[in-house]
Amino acid sequence: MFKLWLIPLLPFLGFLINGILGKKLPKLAINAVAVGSVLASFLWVALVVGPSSDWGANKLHAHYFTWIASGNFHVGWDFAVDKLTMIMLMIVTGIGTLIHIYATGYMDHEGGYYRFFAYLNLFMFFMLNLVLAANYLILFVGWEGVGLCSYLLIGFYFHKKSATTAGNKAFIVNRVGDFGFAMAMFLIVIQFGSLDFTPVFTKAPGAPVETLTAIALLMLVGAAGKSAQIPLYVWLPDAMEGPTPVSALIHAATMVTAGVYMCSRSAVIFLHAPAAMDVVALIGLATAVFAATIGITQYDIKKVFAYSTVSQLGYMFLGVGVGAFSAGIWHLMTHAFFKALLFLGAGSVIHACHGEQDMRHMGGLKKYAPWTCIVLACASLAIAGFPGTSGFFSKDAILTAAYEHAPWMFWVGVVTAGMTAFYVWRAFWMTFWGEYRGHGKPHESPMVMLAPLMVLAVLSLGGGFLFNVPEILKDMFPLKEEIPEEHMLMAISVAAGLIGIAMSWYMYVVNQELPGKIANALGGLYRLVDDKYRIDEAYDAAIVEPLIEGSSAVLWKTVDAGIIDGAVNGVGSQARGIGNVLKLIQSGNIRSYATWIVAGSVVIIIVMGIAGGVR
Amino acid sequence: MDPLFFLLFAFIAVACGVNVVLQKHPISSALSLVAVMASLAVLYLLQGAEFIAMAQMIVYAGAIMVLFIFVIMLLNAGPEETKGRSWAALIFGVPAIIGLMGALAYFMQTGMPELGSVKFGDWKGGGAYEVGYALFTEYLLPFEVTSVLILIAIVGAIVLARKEID
Amino acid sequence: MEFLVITGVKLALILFIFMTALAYLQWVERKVIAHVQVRMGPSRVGPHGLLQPLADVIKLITKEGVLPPHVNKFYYLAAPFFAVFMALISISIIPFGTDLTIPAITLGGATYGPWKTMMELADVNVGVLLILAVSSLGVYGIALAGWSSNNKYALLGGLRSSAQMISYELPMSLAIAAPLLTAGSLSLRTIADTQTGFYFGVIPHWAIFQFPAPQIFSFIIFMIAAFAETNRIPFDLPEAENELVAGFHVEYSSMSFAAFFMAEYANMVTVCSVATILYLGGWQPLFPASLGSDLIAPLLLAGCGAICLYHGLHPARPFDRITLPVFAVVFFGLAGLMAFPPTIPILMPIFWFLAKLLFLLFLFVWIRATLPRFRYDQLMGFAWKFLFPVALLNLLITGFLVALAS
Amino acid sequence: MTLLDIIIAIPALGCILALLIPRNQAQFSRLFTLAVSLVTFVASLGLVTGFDQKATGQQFVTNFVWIQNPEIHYHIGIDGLSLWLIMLATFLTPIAILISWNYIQDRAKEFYAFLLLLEFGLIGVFSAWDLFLFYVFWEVVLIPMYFLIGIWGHDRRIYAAVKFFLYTMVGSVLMLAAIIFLYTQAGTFDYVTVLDMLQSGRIALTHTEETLLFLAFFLAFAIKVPLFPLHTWLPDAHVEAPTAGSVMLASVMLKMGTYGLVRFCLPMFPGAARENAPWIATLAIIGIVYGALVAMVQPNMKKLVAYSSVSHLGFVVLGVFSFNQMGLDGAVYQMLNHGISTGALFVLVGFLYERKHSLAIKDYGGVATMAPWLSIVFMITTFASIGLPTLNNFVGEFLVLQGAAIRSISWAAFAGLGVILSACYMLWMYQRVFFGTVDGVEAPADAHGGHDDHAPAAHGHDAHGHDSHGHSMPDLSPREWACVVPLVVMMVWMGMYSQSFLPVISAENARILDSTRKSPISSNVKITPVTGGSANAR
Amino acid sequence: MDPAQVAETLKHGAVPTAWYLALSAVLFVIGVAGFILRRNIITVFMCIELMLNAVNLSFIAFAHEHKQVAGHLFTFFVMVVAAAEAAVGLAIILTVFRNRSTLNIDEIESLKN
Repeated sequence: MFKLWLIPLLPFLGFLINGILGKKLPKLAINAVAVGSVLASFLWVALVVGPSSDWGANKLHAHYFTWIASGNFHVGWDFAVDKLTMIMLMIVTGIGTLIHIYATGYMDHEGGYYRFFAYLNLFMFFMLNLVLAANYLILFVGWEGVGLCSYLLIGFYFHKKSATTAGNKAFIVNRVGDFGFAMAMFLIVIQFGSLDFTPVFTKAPGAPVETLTAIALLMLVGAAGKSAQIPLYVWLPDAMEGPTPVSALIHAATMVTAGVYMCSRSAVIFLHAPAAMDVVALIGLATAVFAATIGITQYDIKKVFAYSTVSQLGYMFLGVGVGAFSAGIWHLMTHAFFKALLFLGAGSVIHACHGEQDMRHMGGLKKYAPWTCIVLACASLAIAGFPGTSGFFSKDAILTAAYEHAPWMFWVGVVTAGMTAFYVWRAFWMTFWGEYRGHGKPHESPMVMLAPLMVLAVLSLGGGFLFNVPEILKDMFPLKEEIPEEHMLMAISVAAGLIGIAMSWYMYVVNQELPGKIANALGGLYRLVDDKYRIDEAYDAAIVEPLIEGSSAVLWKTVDAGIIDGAVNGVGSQARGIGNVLKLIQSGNIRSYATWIVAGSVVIIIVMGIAGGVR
Repeated sequence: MDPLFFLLFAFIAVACGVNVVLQKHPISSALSLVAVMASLAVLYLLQGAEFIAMAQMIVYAGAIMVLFIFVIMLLNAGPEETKGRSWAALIFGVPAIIGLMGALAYFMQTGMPELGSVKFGDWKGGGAYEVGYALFTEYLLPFEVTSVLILIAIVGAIVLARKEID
Repeated sequence: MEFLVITGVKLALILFIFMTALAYLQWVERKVIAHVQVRMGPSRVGPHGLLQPLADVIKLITKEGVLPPHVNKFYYLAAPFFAVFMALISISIIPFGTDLTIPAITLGGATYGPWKTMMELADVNVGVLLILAVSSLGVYGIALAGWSSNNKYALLGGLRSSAQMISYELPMSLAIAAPLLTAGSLSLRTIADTQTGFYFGVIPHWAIFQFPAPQIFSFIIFMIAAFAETNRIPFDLPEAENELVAGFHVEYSSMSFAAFFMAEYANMVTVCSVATILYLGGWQPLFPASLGSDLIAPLLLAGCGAICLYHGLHPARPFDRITLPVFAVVFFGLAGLMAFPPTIPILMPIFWFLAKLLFLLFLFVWIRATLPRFRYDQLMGFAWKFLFPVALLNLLITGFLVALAS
Repeated sequence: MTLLDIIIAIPALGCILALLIPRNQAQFSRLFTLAVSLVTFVASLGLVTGFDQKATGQQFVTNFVWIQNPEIHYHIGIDGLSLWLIMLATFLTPIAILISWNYIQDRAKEFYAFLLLLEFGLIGVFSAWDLFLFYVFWEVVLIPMYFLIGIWGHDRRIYAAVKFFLYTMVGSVLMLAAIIFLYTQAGTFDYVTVLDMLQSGRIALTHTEETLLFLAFFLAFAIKVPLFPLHTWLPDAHVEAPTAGSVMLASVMLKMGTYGLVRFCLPMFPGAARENAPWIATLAIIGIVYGALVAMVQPNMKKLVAYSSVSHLGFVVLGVFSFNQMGLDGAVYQMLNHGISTGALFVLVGFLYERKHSLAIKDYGGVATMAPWLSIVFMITTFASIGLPTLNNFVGEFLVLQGAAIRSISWAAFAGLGVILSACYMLWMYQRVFFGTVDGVEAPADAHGGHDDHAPAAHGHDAHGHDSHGHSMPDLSPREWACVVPLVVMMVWMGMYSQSFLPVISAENARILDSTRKSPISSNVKITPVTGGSANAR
Repeated sequence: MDPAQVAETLKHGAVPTAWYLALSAVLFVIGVAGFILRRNIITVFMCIELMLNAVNLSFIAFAHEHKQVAGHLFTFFVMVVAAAEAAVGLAIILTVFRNRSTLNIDEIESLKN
């Protein structure tokens, strides 16, 4: 009775209206439709579904129609809402609304305005589908759908080859992940005979560990694709080719966290596959460190935040991997706040600098864009884990859990936290402090952009107090008991953050020559990191190039044209060769034909006679 | 009487048949062939095939062979040239003929089932009435088909033989 | 044994009469044409030239047979005999009267007979087909003669002949097929027998009048084709004196030459006999005996005898005084024989047959005296474009009518 | 005289009548054939409404003896398997006629008549229940396609047509031999009788016989599918064929092969089919990956789509030889999906070709600027082909892979690579053709997105009127809209609500699968036990 | 065939059917020999006719043997076909001669390879 279908359908209607009629609509109408639909959806979630639900162990479940049925296998278009979903719904619709509002300002001067909002609305539709799904297949619909929208939005500036290439890369890499996810689904069907969450999770504890491990690992592949984990993270930095609101919404706040959501959703399976859990944690940790190191060297402001996103997602996976699902979700939420803010702020900065993204051409913007400066400071504090900010709580929860799991993970996490604080604040200093190094005169963004920033700034700072996710989710993911070292651990992580901030202050405000010197000193290592460890190039050389060259040279030209067609044509030419010999009999001389005929009939007569044909 | 007639006309048939092959001039061959056909017609008569015997005379001897002679005369064909190029016919021809004859002879000798005998007048099923009846009832379709065949042959012959109109 | 004797007797009789008749046929032709053209015709040898044929025969037999160089000897010599042979064969199966019963003779205690025989040499079931077959073979004689003469005129004559024969055989066969349909037999005797009787007691039951399909057109077509088959004017292209000198027999002389003529006349007699049997009722009288058809023959012969007697009494030439009365006696004798009741059943059919035959032969001669020769393309065109379709149409209509009537 | 007879008769009559139209009345012949095909389609809708979903087995049956001796029946009917394939044929023929509206100017009447003849043959193939009749229709289909390629094709059309013809003939000759062998055993060509005799054991085939017969049928169908490595005729035929020919070829004709597998190979020779399934599935998987890899490097759009067909059809074969409900359902459904989506791809490539007269990908670029709606439709089709959920292909591919996974997870794993690769080749092509700028020069960074509004669809031509390099390109015309809208609607419908189609197919497949188990012959063949506890696996 | 039986047959004034067949075979072989050995195209053609005739003879013999008229009909059809064949064949010969001025079959061999 809560009409759950309204939640995704409202943005979808927005998509249809803007997509089909958008070209002829005035901008105001487009804005109204785009923002209105998402806002309506948010309000429906927040005001109707949320409060009036009976939140017990039960969850809302709605079955709309059977989508695929074959034999005894049925998959329905089912939605379900529980607390986890509720949190995700709030994040997606809430932040989505803010970013939509922001985008009306940011995209004001861009072409394809209606198209942009149509895509955004479509994204909302799929994302909500993903979140609302009551079975894996519907989740997969959303999963692929958001990938589609990601592709469309990354390639929004389709005149730029780099943009469309990045879009392709995103989609294809995601496909690799989806492949894993799909395989996981197949195993689930084989094992459980259904894809609905309820029966699967009910039966999961009784299933063999090997199967569960396989399922979990395959899911991890899917999640790694979507959430940009090693080894499938490569698409995310490139995805920054899309407009900045897209980066904020899709590539920071919502879509990329779908992997975390899925793992949390499948917690039962993961919990019964400890080996898989370890792998999740390791991958998360590795990604966190790895991306952080790259983030330190980048100069493109969006790339910095992109690697930061990768790194933070690694944190979340660390949380999931060590069993702290609720901490992961918490960090997911806080990260949504501050990273969206960071991106939107970066967008505001880019807006201020007339599209410039290189931080070396910025500087001193605190004069020209004070509000932006303030909100970005808030976000930066949050991500650095400054005590009291939202990031502080969630990150601390994860690190604590990691310490319980394995202390060395904690220490790596702390170092990463320090690095995070360092590169985020490095970006902050480079952008707002010092002298303006760019061209033109920077300006502050309009109010329509700043307002959402402020809302997000408040959430970044206060989100930790406002939403205590582990508490909310304690039905699903039981709280861990307090451990004695907790306060000490908290202090260490805070200290790491502060050290990072201080170092960046020293290197980019006080002693500006130092970074160059260090870079020179490190030499090759620096260049390696600066080139993102040349992973893209390695992938190109190891996978893409051989595949294309091999397909072209070996499969197409050799196997297809050479061997198969060659064999077929060879049969033909052999037949012709035989014919060339046999045609000597075909001398054109009728008498010789007659001779052959007679000789042949003699043979036939003899054969028939011997075989008893003549009687 | 029958064996006598048979032997007589069989002898004529074989002799003239050999003559067909041996004669150098096509006219001689053609006339020998006419003789073969005539003697075969007699042999048909001996077997009670009156209608076919007459048809043999009218169609074969009276029409087809006249056509042959007509063409030979029209082309003023002379005796045969002796130069030939068919190596296959040269090498395999005679053995093939002997082989054919041998095979036929052998299998007729060994494999021939018990057959009856022919005496003039002991079967009268080959008259015009019987043949005609069968032709227009049971064998109507082949009959009609052959009529079409003849028509086609006529048209074809005219097309082939007419002088080029240009 | 009896069979052989009787056949031998018949053979001898027929051969003698036929050969004589052939010789005299030429005399008749010359005479008739002469009179048509208001000439005298042969008149020197014998009365009215009646001995002219004899003289011709003697002349031809005694003449030297010239064998030109460069001819193919075997075929050159064989051709005329072949032609005559083929022409004479047909006669053997022509019936010219009804049955003949010779009463039994008691000789020295032994009784011979009675003998019953047909008035023909052989009765063949497929007589019509045999006639066609043999007549189609007749072309070989001419073609061979033309070819073996090694003469361009002769060759052309031979070519024309063979083409003409094949072409006209088709309408002829189709024309014959029509009365065969009404008669329902291939035997000449049976065909003649089916034409017995009279409609309304007056109109004879002949094929050309016969219900349901009178074969008058068939008859005309047959006669036209017969002219062509026998190479008679207006279809005598193979010999066409004006163009080909004498056509296929240009190189021939003496008896070989005569042989071709014999063949031609024999063929004429044959086709006329066939026409008589197929279309004109064979030996059936023109009107019923009840109306006195039996009296025609004696009266006619008696009339002839009377005329002879009269001219013998008033001779134009000295010999007439002796010869004509002799003829008159012969005629009167014949008339008496015809009127003699026991011989009437035997002789009347023969009379009627001969009457019709002679009429047709007269027609041949008459037309020869009247019409010019066709051009070659006209000849072929006439056969293929006119006669053939008409004959076919006639056959179709006849078949349709016969099917309706039965 | 059932509705089915009428539906078969209409195109045949239409074909004959179309040939009677005077040569100079090309426009009339178009209208006429379009009308005929539309009437056929509307009539075939009656099949859907009149189809009794509850009953299994054939419906709309006409069965009488066509030739007494040998006993050949005119036995037609449809079941759940053939219903949608017939619909596919009748649905696509009007579209095929519409897309050739302007393109075919030379010998127009014959072209359209051949399309109708093709439709006739296709409907016949899918409804024939007599082996000989099936063979007749099978060959009837061959003829118009041969001429469509050979007369109206591109430069190497003769080569392609002959290749197409020879390949198919090789297979069909083997099939004919097998059919005749069956006739000698059964004494009739009637499929129902033959099948009944086979299943009841009245025709006792030895193991070798069964295997050989299976292979003969299989080879004929595999060539038509086409299954790797018998696929090389397909790219050539597609590249050289006119658009309508490609559409019909890819969408419907290839289904003849897969239909034959399901209809004939499985029920008649279940033992042999099960025995041979492993290597056939392996070939199918190789085909999936191989087709995708080769498609990736094609410089020619049509060839790319053709190789993608090889890949997609591999899924179908894989599903069929998974021997379980899901695989078979997916396979049949995938036939329909592939018919719609690949048909649409060929239609759209045809539109591009009509605009620029090139099939080479490198000759394009920036089409999205000039013809946005065309690009959007193409994109939807692209994603349908890739297998995006909510569009049609996903349902089929999912079921096929699931079925394969039930049989062996490694099959699904390898086949799944094809799904990844399909995204690669389709998106790369899409990028190179539609994205970028018209003349290949990258737009300045600060002008991004600007062109989109400057070149709206309706004014696309005018806006670029100054362009002397022929870089303008009209957007979809109403006729073209009429072609693509039904296809897009079907993609979404089939992707979103497969229940309109699947239950009928499912029921029939269940029957077929069931019969493969009951057969006495298959009892001596060990049935591979299905892994896991899935209730639907059997 | 048993000689005694043959003698018995002959004594009754009958001819063994086998003799007809033997004659047919002999004629056929003669025809074949002519076909192979002769070079004149018209003669070759005539040899074909000879072969057809030989076959006809055996048809007639079998018709008599089985007392069925069917053999006659086959013969009849063979004749008709032979007539058609002669018409067309001779027309072809005419055309060939017109174009090549030869009747030697060995020189007419351009239809090869």
